[in-house]
Amino acid sequence: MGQAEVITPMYSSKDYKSTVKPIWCPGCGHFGVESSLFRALAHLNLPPEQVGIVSGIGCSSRIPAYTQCYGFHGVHGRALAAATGLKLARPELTVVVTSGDGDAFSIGGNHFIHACRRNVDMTLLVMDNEVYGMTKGQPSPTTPGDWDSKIAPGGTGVNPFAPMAVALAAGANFIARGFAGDPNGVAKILVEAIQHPGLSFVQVLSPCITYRPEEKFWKKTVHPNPVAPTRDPAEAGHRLLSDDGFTTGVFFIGDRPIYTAAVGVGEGSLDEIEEHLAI
Amino acid sequence: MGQAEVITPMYSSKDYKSTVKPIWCPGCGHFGVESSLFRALAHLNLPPEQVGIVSGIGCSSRIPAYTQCYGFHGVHGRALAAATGLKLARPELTVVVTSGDGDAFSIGGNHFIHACRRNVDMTLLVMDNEVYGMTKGQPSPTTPGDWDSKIAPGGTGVNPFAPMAVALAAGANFIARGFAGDPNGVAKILVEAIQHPGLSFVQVLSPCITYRPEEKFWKKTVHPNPVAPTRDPAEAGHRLLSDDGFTTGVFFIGDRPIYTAAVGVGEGSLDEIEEHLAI
Amino acid sequence: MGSGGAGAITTGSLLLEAAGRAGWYGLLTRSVGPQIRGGEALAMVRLAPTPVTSHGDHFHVLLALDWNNANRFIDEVPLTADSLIIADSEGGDPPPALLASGARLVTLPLTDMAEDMEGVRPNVLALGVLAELLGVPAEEATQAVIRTLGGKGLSAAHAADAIASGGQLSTTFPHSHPLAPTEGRNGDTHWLITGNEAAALGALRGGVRFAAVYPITPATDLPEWMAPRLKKLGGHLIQAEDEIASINMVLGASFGGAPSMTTTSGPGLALMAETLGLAVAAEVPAVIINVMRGGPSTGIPTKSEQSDLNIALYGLHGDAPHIVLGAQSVADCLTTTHWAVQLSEALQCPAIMLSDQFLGQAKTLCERPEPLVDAPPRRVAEAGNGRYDRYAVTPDGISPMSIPGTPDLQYTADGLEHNAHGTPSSGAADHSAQLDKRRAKLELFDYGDLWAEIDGEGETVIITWGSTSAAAFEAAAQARLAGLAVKVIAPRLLSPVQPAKMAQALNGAERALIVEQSHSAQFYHYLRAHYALPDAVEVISKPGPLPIRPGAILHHLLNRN
Amino acid sequence: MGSGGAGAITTGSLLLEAAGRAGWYGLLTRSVGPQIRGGEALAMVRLAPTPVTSHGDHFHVLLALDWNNANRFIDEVPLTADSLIIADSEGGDPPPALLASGARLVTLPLTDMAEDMEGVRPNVLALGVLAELLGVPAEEATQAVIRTLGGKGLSAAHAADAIASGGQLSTTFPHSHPLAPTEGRNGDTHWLITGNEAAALGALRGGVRFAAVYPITPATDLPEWMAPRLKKLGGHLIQAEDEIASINMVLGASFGGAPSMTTTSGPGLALMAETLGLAVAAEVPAVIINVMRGGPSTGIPTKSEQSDLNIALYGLHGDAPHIVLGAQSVADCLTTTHWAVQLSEALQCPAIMLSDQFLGQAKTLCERPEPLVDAPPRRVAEAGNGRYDRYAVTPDGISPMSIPGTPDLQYTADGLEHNAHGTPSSGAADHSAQLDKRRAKLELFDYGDLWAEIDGEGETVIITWGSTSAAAFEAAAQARLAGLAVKVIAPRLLSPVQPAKMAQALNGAERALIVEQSHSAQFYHYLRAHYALPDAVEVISKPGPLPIRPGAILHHLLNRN
Ligand SMILES: Cc1ncc(C[n+]2csc(CCOP(=O)(O)OP(=O)(O)O)c2C)c(N)n1
Ligand SMILES: Cc1ncc(C[n+]2csc(CCOP(=O)(O)OP(=O)(O)O)c2C)c(N)n1
Ligand code: SF4
Ligand code: SF4
Ligand SMILES: [Mg+2]
Ligand SMILES: [Mg+2]
Repeated sequence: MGQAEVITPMYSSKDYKSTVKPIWCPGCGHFGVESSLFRALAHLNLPPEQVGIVSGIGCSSRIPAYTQCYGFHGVHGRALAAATGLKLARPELTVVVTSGDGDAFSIGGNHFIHACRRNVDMTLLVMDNEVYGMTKGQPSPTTPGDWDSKIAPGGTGVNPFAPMAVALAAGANFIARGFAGDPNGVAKILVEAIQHPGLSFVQVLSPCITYRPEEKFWKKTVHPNPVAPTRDPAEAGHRLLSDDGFTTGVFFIGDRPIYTAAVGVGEGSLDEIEEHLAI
Repeated sequence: MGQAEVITPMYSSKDYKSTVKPIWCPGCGHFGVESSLFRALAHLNLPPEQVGIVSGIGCSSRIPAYTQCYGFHGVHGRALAAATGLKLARPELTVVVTSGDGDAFSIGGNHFIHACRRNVDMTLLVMDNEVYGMTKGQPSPTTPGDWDSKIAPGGTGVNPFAPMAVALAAGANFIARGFAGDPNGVAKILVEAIQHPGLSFVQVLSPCITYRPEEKFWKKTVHPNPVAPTRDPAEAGHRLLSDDGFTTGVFFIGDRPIYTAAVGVGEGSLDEIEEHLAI
Repeated sequence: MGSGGAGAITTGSLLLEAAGRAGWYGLLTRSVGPQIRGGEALAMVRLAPTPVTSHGDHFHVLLALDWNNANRFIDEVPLTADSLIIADSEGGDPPPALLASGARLVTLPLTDMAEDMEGVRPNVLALGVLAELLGVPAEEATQAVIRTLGGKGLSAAHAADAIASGGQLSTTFPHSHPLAPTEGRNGDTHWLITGNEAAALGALRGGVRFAAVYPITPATDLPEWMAPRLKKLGGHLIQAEDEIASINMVLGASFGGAPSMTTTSGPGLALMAETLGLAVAAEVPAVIINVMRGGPSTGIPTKSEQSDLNIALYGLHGDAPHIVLGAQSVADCLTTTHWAVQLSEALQCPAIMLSDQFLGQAKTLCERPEPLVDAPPRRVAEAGNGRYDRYAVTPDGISPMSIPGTPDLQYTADGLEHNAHGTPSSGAADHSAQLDKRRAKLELFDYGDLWAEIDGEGETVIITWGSTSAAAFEAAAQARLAGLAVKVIAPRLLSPVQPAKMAQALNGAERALIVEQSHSAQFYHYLRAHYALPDAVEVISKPGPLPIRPGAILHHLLNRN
Repeated sequence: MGSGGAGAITTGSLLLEAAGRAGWYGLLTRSVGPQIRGGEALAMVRLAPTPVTSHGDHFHVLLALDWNNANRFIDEVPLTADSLIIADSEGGDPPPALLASGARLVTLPLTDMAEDMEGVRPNVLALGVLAELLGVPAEEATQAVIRTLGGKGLSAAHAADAIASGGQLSTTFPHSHPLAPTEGRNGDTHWLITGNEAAALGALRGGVRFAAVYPITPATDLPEWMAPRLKKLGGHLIQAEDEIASINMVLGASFGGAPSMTTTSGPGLALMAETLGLAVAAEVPAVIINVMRGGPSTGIPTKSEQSDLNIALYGLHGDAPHIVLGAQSVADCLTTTHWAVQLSEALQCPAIMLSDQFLGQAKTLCERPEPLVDAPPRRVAEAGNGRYDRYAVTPDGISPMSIPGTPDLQYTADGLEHNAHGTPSSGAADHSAQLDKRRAKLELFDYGDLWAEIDGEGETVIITWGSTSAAAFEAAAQARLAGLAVKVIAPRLLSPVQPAKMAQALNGAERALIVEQSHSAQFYHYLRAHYALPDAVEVISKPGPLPIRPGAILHHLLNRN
């Protein structure tokens, strides 16, 4: 964990905060997540200019501009792909993807499973409010099937899926869940996630108080993982597929092979390549 | 299983075969899979015109035109989405999606996990040859990370993922694996898959003898599932995440909620709707 | 206008409804910030005794519940020296730029008064002020308040009191902005509807029974309105995992025989482009309603612009002729969408119907649009004997389509180039034949008079499209009063092009003024590419979000430069 | 030609290589069926003492290893009465349509003879026949065979024997098709390369060090060639899960500071459209090589067409100005891609480089293309103090870009409309300012002479682009011999448009002939939309897969209708 090394803290949370005012509704869970991220970065003592925050589109995905890091606010659902390019081109940067349940699991689902599979060293932080906040209240892949909404009156009838189980099956190397109402807990998990090699997936339950006001009561529903994280995918699979979705903590810490191929200096030259074309 | 009911067979395999000559290489595993599909349909005594075969693009995805069923040969990776529309619009049809490991798991990965989650009553048959055949030999999500190819010299270094585990985590309701070299076994699994309600996922190991000639030896590698299929996702998760990828048989038979909302006759009228607009 | 939550939009809606009940026509558009909640909001209302499709050059009355962030809206609310500004005396100071117009400012103690009235918020009092000012009967205003806010703790008696007190307030200052009198309304056919609702209804009228969508501003309220209604009609709306899924679901359902559609906005349309090509090649009907917003990229989601024209026309790879339509008013969203379904089904071709944030989210008081004459449905293949050629080359280019379930007519819909039967073919002759066929069916079809709205006569012609048309019609009318004969041509059918019809419409034209809301003059270049225009061509082409107003067009017409 | 596996393509390649070694220039294109293996195949070779960029109007010699499925290729192999057909006597009967040309047929016992020679297949004998016939030294043919087939069980001695025996065979019949003599080659600069390889090399020369791709015919061999070479140079090529991922990876890497690119073909380009808009709005450089194939939809993956022009130009939603280039020959794929990287980096804008199946998969013997002059690299922001405005409006529209890692210059690249700093804004003024800036940087840049290849003078002007240009240049040369002065303008820079340069190039032109390989005349309409063309405009616009040949253009030029 982050406390193993003793370092002189050079940065505090506020060094990661920009002057742009969030457009979030007062009381939105995303405020808490943002502050956890800042705490984690400060704890890790990372210079803001060495951190790349990459996102898609959604209330949650607005985070990059609210930070003093390098930010990439791309298109809806594709943050993981952009982050992969960034990390491969600039392996020395710390890359964090900030996303929402719609952005990461719905339109971004393909990049989600393939980023887990590829296992590039970066952290995916999904602020899961089980709803599309930014487009004003439609069901996401994690929304309960009986949640009534305008677009799906009476509910979609579709079972929500378990993102952590999907991430595990797809190949993620670190899997954890936090709750926005516990910023210290989330910060701690994020420190561990960022430090762990490979693709770390952190799902943070982050209430949307506007379209899912009932989520205010999540603070009563969440409960800590009673058992220690496992390194065995099969065991983790068993646990995550029987989980209720409200357990917080670290579930899986893997040592799966990491995609390291990176842009650097090669030992060949263009002239050599061209010479081979002459006949 | 298919033998529970005694029916007078009206159709034989050849009733499902069109006159279009496959473009496949002699010896391709897909020939066997095609014949298994025809056997299964004949066994189920389904009138060819009541069957919709939907595919994307790839050698495997060429199947629709080789059948006497209604076929939809769409764009690369999107067959499951098209099939979802077809099944919802025409619930009485039997809908089978025929796909490849590239089509279903790479570009089509998002529809794969969401079709599993949504659980519409149809069957996904993936001819997995652990390679892109049609584009002449690039690695797919199931290709071993050390397989040398032009586009990834020395291998991708990426762990292949386990499609059955992903399907389970995402919500599929029936999960099985077959081997193209055992057409009867595959036919039997397909009969069961088509009959089981919800999204049935059948992965068939189907050698690409042109770009992965070593797959000819799969017939020595495959081995049957020693234990009976389970109905418990957690147990199935444990098993699938410790599987070697060459076990054949049925792994999971679920009773997850099925997406049934379908196009039919409603009890309202357009006039009623219009009346509400008058002020 | 006012801060989010102050009730500006509600006030505007109530006023619109009250006026509508009393027989006026009207239009309400809104401007909001990017915030989900708590941002600022502006409702713009225009009322008249005849149908209203656009805003004018300036507003007569501006009501401010407060002045927080009012600066953001200044450009959207042009005032003149004749205008009246009514502000809550607790609302802070008006931005100097607004007063520079010379408009008269009246401050009223709305907040103070509301404090003493149970369940009454200042915006209800404001509604009373406005109703009295404009001549909208207090009774209708009261009823509107009761219907909308009754459930929220406001009693009927208090509502009536509040409206009356507001009315009283307006006697405390001189004013002269009554509406022109109305002849009253026909209760059955006087509708209150938004453009997105109208488009949804047009689709239902056209027979759409399956929709697959992915939410995106400013299109989302269309499927939200449609979902329960489609259900009532025995149809189904599904929220897909992304736009690529939604358009593919649409094709699957349509292949299955159900008229089907999706809705989206620019970024989503871009994602659908590949599959739209499949619809063209495999000849599968599909309707795509694209509610345009500011671009490029994720752009300005909450604001209007006409800049998705290029992608709608040209955004498919290969030679992929298809149908593109543009709706011209809130009510026309209904007609144009209905027509889109008819054309798509008849021509077995995807039809993109372009609306925009302005139309889609505007609320209008209009006459119930008449349904279109029923069109011949999709040409369906009858069970026959012998080989069924799905893509047979026919004289009109349309080949009968077999519906799954029909015996003996099985075929495979294929996006690979194919022969007449449908079998993939890479031969030059098959490619040519099918390209010719797919073009011919669109070219040979008779689109009748719906292809364009044409108004007036004159050697000066305005050519415009979509939501900009209303301002052009109004400018032309004003130009005529000023002695300049102006004709307006506003094509509803953008693709396929109609050279013969346009040539006829342009007959005698000497000067053309192209008007559109895009930065790169997309419509102008499209016209140039495909039509013979008069020698003198001028262009008004501005990006969103500010609308192009009639006065700007009139000014251009009269001040030839 | 011959069945798949008979070795037709190999024969062609060996002939090309042998001729190249002896100093000739040449071009080899291939035509194959959709089968992965076992289909039929045709290699078309043109050789000359000067550089060759297109095929002629007909072929002088046709060699058939067998006649199976030869019917499919008839349209692609025009012959005349002067042509010679050489066929294996075991290969069956030639299609009557071929003989109708009047060409002379000679059958040779290739299969019979090969049976007696160890490790020798009939196609090696055929190569011997062709070498002798054309005057290509037997020694070079033998060497080519040894290099290519040596590993496959053919000894050097047997190879030499086979070539000699083939040569012998050609003395058994009269013939007269020797190549015009060559002056020999310069060993260092005489290259054998395909268009896809050339494009990859152009990217490497331009500094590309990161590529993310998804396989698609006919682009795949480009990244396949590039991957190991990129690795050597310290770069990396990654195969993404789909095209949307690949273009987003490219933007991420480019945002990180690495010149980056992707490759695709029509269907993949369609999928990238949304993210290309992001590259425009967020001003991130990116190069997209699109190797066109027959469309629409999945179309004809193995055949050539110029029909992705529209989507490349207009396929982005909103007003999204960007760079589009077209390569004109196999060798020009190198130059144009190199330039694409330079422009994209300099202008912080995505550049789409259009190639096609014809160019991409053709193999050419050419002079090593000279590298372009080094261009100024991406304008990078220097660490400074005070507020860093990533999207500052500058005189030339280009604002310095900060590279992650640089202290004090952090910013967020944003696809939402933004102010100069980069903060999202929905204000009209910010929108206008940024739209103006993004257009201005492309308009104000000086593209120099590379914008177009211009050849000849005359009142008759051919305007063409891409792979069709070579046929146009050849037709113009022939027209000049026939006494008609013809100028050819072939823009390499398709977007942004260059009205001043084009006007100058068209100065004095009275008649324009537009030549392109698309069904709907995409290039013609684009020219019409943006340029002032002469009054008399004619169009040759044909879909693929058959190439437009010089003779067809010449015929049109001389027989004005
Ligand atoms: C291609 C595309 N499709 C749709 C949208 C509209 N859109 C914006 S945000 C969003 C969903 C956001 O949900 P989530 O990721 O859960 O974030 P939240 O707002 O809940 O934090 C959607 C559908 C878009 N911007 N682009
Ligand atoms: C949008 C798009 N991208 C890429 C392609 C090229 N492509 C065709 S098939 C294929 C892969 C097929 O692999 P798989 O699904 O495993 O089928 P197989 O040929 O191995 O049976 C690819 C990448 C395409 N047709 N369309
Ligand atoms: S809508 Fe929901 S998710 Fe979005 S800012 Fe408001 S509370 Fe947060
Ligand atoms: S390339 Fe492979 S998958 Fe394709 S037909 Fe040949 S053997 Fe089968
Ligand atoms: Mg959410
Ligand atoms: Mg495969």
